[in-house]
Amino acid sequence: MTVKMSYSEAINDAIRLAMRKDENVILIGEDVAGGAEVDHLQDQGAWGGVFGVTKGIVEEFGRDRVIDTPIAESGYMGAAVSAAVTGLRPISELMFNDFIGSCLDEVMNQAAKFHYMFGGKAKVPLTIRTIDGAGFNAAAQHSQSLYALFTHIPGLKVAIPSNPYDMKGLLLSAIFDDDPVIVFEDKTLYGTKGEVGEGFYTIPFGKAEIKRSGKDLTIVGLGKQVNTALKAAALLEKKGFESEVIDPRTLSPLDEETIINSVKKTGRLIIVDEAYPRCSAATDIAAIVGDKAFDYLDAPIKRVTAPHAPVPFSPPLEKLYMPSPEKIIKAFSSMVGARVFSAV
Amino acid sequence: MTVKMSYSEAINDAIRLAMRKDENVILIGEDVAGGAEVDHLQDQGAWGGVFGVTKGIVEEFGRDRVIDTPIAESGYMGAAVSAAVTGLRPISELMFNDFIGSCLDEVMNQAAKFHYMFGGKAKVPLTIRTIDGAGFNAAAQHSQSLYALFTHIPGLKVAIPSNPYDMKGLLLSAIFDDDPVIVFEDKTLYGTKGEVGEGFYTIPFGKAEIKRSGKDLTIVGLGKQVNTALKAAALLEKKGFESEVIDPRTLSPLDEETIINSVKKTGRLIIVDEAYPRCSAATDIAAIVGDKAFDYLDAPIKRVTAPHAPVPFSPPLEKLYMPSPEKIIKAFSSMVGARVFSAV
Amino acid sequence: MQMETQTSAKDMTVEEATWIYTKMQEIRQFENAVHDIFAKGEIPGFVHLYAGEEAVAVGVCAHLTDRDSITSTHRGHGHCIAKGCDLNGMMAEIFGRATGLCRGKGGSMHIADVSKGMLGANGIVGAGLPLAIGAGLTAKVKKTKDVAVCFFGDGASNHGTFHEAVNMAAIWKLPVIFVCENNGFGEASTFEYAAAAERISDFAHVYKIAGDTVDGKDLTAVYDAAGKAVVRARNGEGPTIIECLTYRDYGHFEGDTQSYKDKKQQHRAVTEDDAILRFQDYVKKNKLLSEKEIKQVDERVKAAIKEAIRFSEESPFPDDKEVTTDVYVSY
Amino acid sequence: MQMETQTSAKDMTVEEATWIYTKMQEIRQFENAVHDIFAKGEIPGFVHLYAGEEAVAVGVCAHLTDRDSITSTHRGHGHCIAKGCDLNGMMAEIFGRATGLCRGKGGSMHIADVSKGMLGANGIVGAGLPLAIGAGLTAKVKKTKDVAVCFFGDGASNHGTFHEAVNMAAIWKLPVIFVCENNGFGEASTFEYAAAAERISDFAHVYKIAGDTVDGKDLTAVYDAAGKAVVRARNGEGPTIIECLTYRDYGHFEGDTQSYKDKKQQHRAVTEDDAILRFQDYVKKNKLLSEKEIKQVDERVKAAIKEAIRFSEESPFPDDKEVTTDVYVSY
Ligand SMILES: Cc1ncc(C[n+]2csc(CCOP(=O)(O)OP(=O)(O)O)c2C)c(N)n1
Ligand SMILES: Cc1ncc(C[n+]2csc(CCOP(=O)(O)OP(=O)(O)O)c2C)c(N)n1
Ligand SMILES: [Mg+2]
Ligand SMILES: [Mg+2]
Repeated sequence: MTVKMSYSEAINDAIRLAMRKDENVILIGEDVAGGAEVDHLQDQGAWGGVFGVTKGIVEEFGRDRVIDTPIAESGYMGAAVSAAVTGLRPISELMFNDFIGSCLDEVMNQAAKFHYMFGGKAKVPLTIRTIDGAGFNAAAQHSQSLYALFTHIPGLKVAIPSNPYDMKGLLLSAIFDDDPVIVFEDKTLYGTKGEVGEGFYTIPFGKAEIKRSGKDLTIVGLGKQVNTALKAAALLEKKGFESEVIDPRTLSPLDEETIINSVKKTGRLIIVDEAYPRCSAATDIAAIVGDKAFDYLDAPIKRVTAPHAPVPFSPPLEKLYMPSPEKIIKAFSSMVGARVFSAV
Repeated sequence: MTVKMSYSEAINDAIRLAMRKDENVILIGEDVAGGAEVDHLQDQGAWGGVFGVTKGIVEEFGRDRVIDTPIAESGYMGAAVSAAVTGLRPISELMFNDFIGSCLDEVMNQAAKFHYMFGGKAKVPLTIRTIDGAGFNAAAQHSQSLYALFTHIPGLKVAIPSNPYDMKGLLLSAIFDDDPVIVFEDKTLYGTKGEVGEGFYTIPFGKAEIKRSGKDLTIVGLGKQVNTALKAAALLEKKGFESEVIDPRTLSPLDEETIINSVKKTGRLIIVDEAYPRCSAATDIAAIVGDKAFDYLDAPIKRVTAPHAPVPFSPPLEKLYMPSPEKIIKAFSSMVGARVFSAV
Repeated sequence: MQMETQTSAKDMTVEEATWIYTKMQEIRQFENAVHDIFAKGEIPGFVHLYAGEEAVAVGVCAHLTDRDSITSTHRGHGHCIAKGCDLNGMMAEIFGRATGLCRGKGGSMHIADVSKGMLGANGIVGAGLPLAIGAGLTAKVKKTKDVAVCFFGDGASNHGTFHEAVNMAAIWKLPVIFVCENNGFGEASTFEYAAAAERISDFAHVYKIAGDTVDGKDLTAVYDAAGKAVVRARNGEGPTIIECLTYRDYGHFEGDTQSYKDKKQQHRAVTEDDAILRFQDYVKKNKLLSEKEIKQVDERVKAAIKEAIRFSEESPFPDDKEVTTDVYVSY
Repeated sequence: MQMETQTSAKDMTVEEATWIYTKMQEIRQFENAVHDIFAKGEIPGFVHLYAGEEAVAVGVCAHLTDRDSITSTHRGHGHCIAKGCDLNGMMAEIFGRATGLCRGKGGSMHIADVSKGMLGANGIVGAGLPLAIGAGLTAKVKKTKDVAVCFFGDGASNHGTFHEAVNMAAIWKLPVIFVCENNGFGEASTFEYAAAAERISDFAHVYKIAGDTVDGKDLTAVYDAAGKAVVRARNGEGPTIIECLTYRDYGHFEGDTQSYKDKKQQHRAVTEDDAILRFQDYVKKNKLLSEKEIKQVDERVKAAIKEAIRFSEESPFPDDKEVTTDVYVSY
């Protein structure tokens, strides 16, 4: 059974289910409830996060388990890390992923390394929820997509759900995973609706989803760029080319197999990633596939990404900054040769 | 004229030359002098950094320009950023690059973005010196090579000098560059000696150096891994294969041209990088070359890197963790086919 | 302000009072205008308005020249205006136009004008604190008499950067003034909930620097405290914390329902406690400005804001190539 | 310690005194041994020794059980021993052997034993402070009576995490005890230079929590302060800052020439001020242990350290495959 829900509602649903299932699950972050100790809001909360995603959760679970923090990312993120080590399953919200600058140590040097540094004797079942993504005119410090930084760090798992169904399943997997996981919520997707499974379900990490199949081209889209990929695929279809669109769903672990198998079939790969282009998830996938599927490639692997620049504020610039179906098609055209492409 | 100097002495020399040349150059960081306000050390300093690299500099330039800071990376790095904006040319030492967790915001969201966010109207002539590298048994939190994180961020420049000569020239370039630059000092190289130019000279960013030429294989080595690459090249030579070894010297900007031209000649590329393997500088170079030199590749591009794991403490494990000439040769053998390789 | 200022409001000149009142009105009317335009959907992105807190920015910046630096916050319009940023350029920036102070690339949260010593609004809470230290350090190293002012919120006082910065300013005796705009809230959390300290200025005592809490709705109180702090800073006597108790008239950001606000307090803030009304009383009582002169300023400002909007609406968006310019000075 | 402890040293039992003295000796002899072996080049990496500060770790941990947590620093051996970590496992870890507490993968700066509530030495200054908050939070959410202790240095008190953590503990009334080991130095910088505050415990006042500064070379002073703090924490009365004035007998790390130390102060620290000598006096004066019993402990510890070295030297290095195990629980 499925039910129609927004991306944002899917998150709310997942958190509630997890908190009902296991009393060790807590939610912690800045204004995840809001209005703490304000008389008429103490039980009901004020905001439920800046985008209202966690609204109502404090009503159900109370202030002991839904904890508003001071603006002190090192403080509460470090607290979440060791709360995880000592027996809780915290869901810690880093409001915008851009704020990782205030708490990278806790994530990179503490959460990610404890299990290894302590010889396997500590576990850090921590879930970090964070908002990423451009397209909202939120400018350079509130629009980044920094998942590459986290994918670089061994010890972390990284999920980039692109739709409500995946969001719920991946978030539930994250919460009940015994390793630290960071889940990226694209701010422009919150309102997106989709069919979501009822009740509790999980989606395993490291399993990509083939969103549509095709034999001429593989397009891997990261996060909301799956949608850009799908749009490009529809346009290419009109031109007579069949694209296989893959959503990796998690970057760490990465389902190399599904991508490579697809490339073995299509011989061509475009990766669509709105993050910065250098040392990115796009270069990562390109390097892996370029290595492991070398013999099957009919054309160079193309990356359609942001330029090597911060995210601009001005709406027309931000639009130019982002990947687009047109840019994907242009890349494809360069792969098959402009002549072949326009001939069809 | 050149003179024999260690990597560490080359740094000291560069800083002194810069400070003599421009009174706006200051050196700031934790114990960059040491012994502040201790009577007998006030003029002479105690340490000159944990590895003594900046020893004696306070003696020449005084405490006004050689500033020991509290253990407050956000604080002094942020200070260095705006000191740069308001008229100084600070050299800010982040003792170990692993400590970026305490001041990423200042580097990523402030220094890197001001010029862009402010429409080109602010400049940030900041140099960050930091120590990276494994091989010292310094364990997971003091052995990382995090240059990929910085290369990912637009607005930063990234230098990874592999020898005393480059260190001096790149550091001087960095100090007099009007953009924020981070210079990585591999801790295991401090004692390495080499010929260094006398007096003031700079090495331009984005210019790779071909350390040896060859026609069968291109090896790009990052930082001290240039040396591993050279060792592998020497072994391969005995087997009859000629390797071209390239030191990119800076990762941002990256001299794509020199690498691509080499690959066009050799048809084969191995990148040797001791950093983590995912979303790394190795994947970055592989993706770029795989795209732009696709037609010239005779074999998949191989990356010889650390495994996806934190740096282990135990010496034998750390040794296994690192790239080695043997691993490079194994990668090469897989590229030409084990049969071809052992036949020669 | 570029003219010589007084340390105490008692000695305020007509010229100064006019400047101060004008700046307060500019902020208020600018923010009201942005509020209205945002509601109509014509301004993109996140916007945080400064209305209600005018006395803080203006009371402090009255003592500064273009050589002095300020660091700011996500709620930066007021600081920009008080520090002398051009209204047209500011409004155009918020509209994302090529004529904006940052050529449209920064937006509301990143307005800056380094030539005026305004080192940028900042989207990162707490980030301005260390930045102020750097400006103070430059003044110290270059032996100028410039000062650096750091505006920050009550919420930011819980961020580690506050303490790192204050400690550094204290041990180095830097000419830095920490101006806390304690408006009672960090987003939807009250200061009382989020901070254990009773008063943020209490930390001054531990750091062995000067510090005080003043009525941030009272221009003269802020003016006096800042005046003293600036003199101390210029004389090499080190940093000061000034905690200004204030209130924001609008929500945390545009779109906030503000359910967490106490209705009575909100009402008082915009009526009897209002900084502009109180300063009007003050200048009238002290015969600095007449009712008529006040009205004239109001009208002048009204025209200026109208002009800023017109200017912005008619300005072009940035050229396409601007997406990738200004990433580096050279690359 | 696993036995019931007293809140005041006045009521200390023989059993307790024996445990305390043994732990202090274990730390001292362990560190002396590591110092010697390091000098011979048999220990790899960075090593920071705790000798001289024994009264702090032991005086505090005397009041804790395995259910209570501690967070530690780069100078963590003393905390580990006081919290009950196995000496063989510790030494083997420092030697990088498979039998080490972390199977050789952590080393000196990352010794941990979560089963004993020791959440790890830590290579990052200031990192332990927020971590202690998490352990306190777990206790609060799960409604146990466990407490969390955070050991941190005077240098770390200048890091933002100190303030973020103390503030959070204060507003949430967490069972967290902040134990500052003020040994006068952060590396080669003095506390007086790097920190503006006179006393780190002065911050307690502003955060409205309990706080005190004690003679950290006096086991009984630390014991008493910690005893009270633990009772308060277990009773839900919130956090405490205990600043312990102490001294490290060795350099910042092994290899440090220590030019920044005052020779007289150093001499006094290892003679009349020495924590072990002073505790010996105390137990003798209070008839808790005789000279002979003291000697017996010394000998027992000597044998244990010798055994730890033998154990370590004879232990194998980790298996090659360990390079990539334990990165994840599952992947
Ligand atoms: C490091 C960081 N954490 C969180 C935020 C999100 N945020 C933006 S404004 C704000 C509240 C700031 O409160 P305060 O400092 O009191 O300033 P005010 O909004 O009241 O002017 C928060 C939490 C941020 N921008 N940066
Ligand atoms: C974030 C960070 N900054 C700097 C360092 C380098 N460092 C290691 S120990 C130390 C001094 C710590 O001083 P203190 O907190 O007083 O502890 P002590 O060494 O005196 O025990 C420094 C600066 C570090 N490990 N982590
Ligand atoms: Mg506020
Ligand atoms: Mg210390």
